[in-house]
Amino acid sequence: MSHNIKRGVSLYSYQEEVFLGKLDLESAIAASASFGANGIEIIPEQTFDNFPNLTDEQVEQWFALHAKYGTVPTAYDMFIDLKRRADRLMTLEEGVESVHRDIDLAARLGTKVIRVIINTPPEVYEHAAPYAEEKGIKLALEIHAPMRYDHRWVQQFLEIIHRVNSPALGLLPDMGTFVKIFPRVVSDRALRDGATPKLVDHIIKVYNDHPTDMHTLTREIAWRGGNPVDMALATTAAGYNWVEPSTLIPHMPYLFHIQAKFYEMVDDTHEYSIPYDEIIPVLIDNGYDGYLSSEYEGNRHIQDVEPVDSVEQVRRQHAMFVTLLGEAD
Amino acid sequence: MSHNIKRGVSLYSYQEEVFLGKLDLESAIAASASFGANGIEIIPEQTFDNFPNLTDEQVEQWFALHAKYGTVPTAYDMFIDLKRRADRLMTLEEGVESVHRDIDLAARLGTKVIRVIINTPPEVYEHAAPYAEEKGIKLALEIHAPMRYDHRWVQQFLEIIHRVNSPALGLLPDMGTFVKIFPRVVSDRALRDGATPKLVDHIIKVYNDHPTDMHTLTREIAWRGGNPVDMALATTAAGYNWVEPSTLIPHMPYLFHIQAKFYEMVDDTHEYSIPYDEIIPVLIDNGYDGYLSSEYEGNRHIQDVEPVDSVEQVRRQHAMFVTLLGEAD
Amino acid sequence: MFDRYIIVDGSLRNVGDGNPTGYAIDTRIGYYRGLGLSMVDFDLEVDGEAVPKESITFQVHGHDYPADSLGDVLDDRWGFNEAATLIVDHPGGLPAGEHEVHYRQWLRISYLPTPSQNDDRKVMSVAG
Amino acid sequence: MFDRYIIVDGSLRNVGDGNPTGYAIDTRIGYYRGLGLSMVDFDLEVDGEAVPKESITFQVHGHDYPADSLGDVLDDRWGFNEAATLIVDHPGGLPAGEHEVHYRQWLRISYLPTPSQNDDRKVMSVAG
Ligand SMILES: [Mn+2]
Ligand SMILES: [Mn+2]
Repeated sequence: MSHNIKRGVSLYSYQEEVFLGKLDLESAIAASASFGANGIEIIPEQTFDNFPNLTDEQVEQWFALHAKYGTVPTAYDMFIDLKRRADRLMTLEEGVESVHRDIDLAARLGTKVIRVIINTPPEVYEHAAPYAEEKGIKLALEIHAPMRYDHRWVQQFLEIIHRVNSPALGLLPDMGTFVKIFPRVVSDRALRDGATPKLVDHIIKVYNDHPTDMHTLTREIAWRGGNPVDMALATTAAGYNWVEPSTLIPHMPYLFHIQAKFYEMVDDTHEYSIPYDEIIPVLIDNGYDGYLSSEYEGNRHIQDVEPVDSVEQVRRQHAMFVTLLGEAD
Repeated sequence: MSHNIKRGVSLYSYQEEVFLGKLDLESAIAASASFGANGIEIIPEQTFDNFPNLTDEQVEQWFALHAKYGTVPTAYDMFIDLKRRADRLMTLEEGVESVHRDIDLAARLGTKVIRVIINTPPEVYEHAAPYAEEKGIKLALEIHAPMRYDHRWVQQFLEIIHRVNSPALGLLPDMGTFVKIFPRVVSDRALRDGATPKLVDHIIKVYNDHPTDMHTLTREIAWRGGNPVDMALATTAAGYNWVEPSTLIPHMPYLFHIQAKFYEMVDDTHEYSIPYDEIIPVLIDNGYDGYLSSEYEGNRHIQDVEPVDSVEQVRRQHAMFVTLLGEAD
Repeated sequence: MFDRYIIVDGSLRNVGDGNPTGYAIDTRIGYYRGLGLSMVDFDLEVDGEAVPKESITFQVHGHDYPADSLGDVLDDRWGFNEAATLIVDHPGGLPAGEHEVHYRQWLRISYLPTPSQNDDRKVMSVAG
Repeated sequence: MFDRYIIVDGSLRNVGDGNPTGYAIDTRIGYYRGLGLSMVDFDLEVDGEAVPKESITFQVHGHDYPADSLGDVLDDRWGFNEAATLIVDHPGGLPAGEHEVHYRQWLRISYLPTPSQNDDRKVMSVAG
């Protein structure tokens, strides 16, 4: 079946090497281009230490790099610092102002989609729509685990999207909502940190059954004699989520971008916990035409035992995408 | 329909007045007898400061009080201090020894049922069975919210009960597994402690819908701008539970005793959150023939604004039981 | 569940005749049953200053225990109906007048994933 | 996510020529983006002793802030790629040799219910 799904990468994926000075913006873009991840998603607050005061030179350099490597800007990951002040939350006006700032910066950086972080107040999202529409920018709410598509919190945004019916309002699914198998890099790290092997096995088994009583798991692990590392792992498990990929179908008209979260590419064909071979056919069959933007999150779980090689991990994910998208045919 | 359900009370109900010196063992028993709560459940570690070294005089006085007021001992609430030592958990042997101690004391106190607290290791429960059987004591695992009857932790005990098939092994449902409506005394206390009214309303509404994603509620409340009191209330909500009363039916042959948990008797006919009018018919229709033993737990939620009147609360619950059990007919 | 009651109201007093050797308060267990002493821990502040554990004796039904070694006491319990006295070694005692006492208690309840915490704060007077 | 890297290894040194006025270390933000300074808090221990907040200056891209007033700084950020220097006022500096530095950082991340905590501990040498 023909499709128009494009491949890309979020610079989030390379955070370890960028932090350690092993990669800079140019080498990160160059590496991505080398395996065809041509759509570049950026976290301006990570890339630019002088955020939000980007200079014209920085913006010119950004476009120059895309010209040099044949890549294009895709999404802009925004944050909203509601707790900027210790004594009170941002007001609605301050929240809208923060999003307007991001819309302006997104326009300068040529990113057509803004990833709206999930803790954004729905009323801020709605009030920012007119300016986004005026600037030709799309505000895409990130659906992030453990929240499900039918969750009360997410429903508030869906109600706005359907009611306002603006071309600027839509969604950005993070594929972390499709963690079918507990990530092995996470449980292995817990074992190295002192978790109890039989309780780790139990947590994995419980998670993989996707029960409806995840709120009891930490208590259960305590009763089974769990130590603090075991209990922390149980709490972590309640932060992952699995729903059937078909859950995406009713939302297809509103999907502006996808963050292809992953924890461990075992080889060029297989992510350990997220079944992309079940997800991608749903995207193809239902006409998704945006990016699959790699979001590697394994680094923090392996950095204690091995040098993190984020580029290799992203390369493997793209090798898998090439196959699943039929680009090899 | 005829039945053989008996009424009683756990002395747990009177903890506030006993702590404050307003009730002692005799006045607590006398009050209970006055409204026909004739089966007395005891927490020896609450009633006897010299636990576990009860003197013969104390035991004689216990029976003398029952003779005087026409009451009978029912259940003995045991605890197992697995974390007695900071550096390690109790071993299996120590655990069994602890339960044997309780079996001996239960035999002295004439309580035929021991409430086995839910964090008891299943292997301890199983290993203690022969001695309990020898002494004519029943070990009844308390099924306590938020654990459900089909929960992995509870299933371990059901497997033992079915496999060992000893008359000493069974269950003790705490009616806190049937909290259909969020207890108002709990949310009102949170409001007095500084919770945000609209978030409290939201938590109540979510709880009353009995969703399958209770593990996300604290996070959701944080995103809605919750303060620490709001977040604590969200966490508390995940500790309550509702399942259909019919859930009890398959376990009926193993029900040795019931703790009739309650938070607030609004009047003589109605508990605010637990629908006894739905529960008691199930017990009658399926031949339950043990005690309904009041377990009042509202005290801690109202003690900041009004004097706690546990006796009146228990009296009202028994007025309701009289009606629902058809004793008034 | 008994936070508000764990400092016995009005119990603050100097101890030692004539020339006080310290002061004392009475405390209660903030749980609905007694507990073995090895599962009890606490700290005490008077007028905003932490009282060193080494200077406190925990006294219950006539037995004295150094407060910093309660964790080792496997053969005694603090009953539900018992007040335990904290006797602080503080030559001269407290000056007459009002003092704020802040008492926090941690109980290692096997049923719970983390220790149960109780917290009480009371202003009490020491006689002149 | 970057706990193990938030103290810049080998960065402990005395400051001030000849007669040191104190010492300094370089620190990094333990998060995957920069953050406004009002959302950053930390504490520092050297050789097991807490370093008073009042004696610390937080320096980032050439700007100096008293460490105990970071919470008020609404117009500056700590970048993802930036080291911030903690300059401790400590006349005479640290003695030559090895010192253990324990640095904890709390970041008030709006997305999370409670502050994100980072914790790093490194033994570093001060030249004689
Ligand atoms: Mn994401
Ligand atoms: Mn109970």
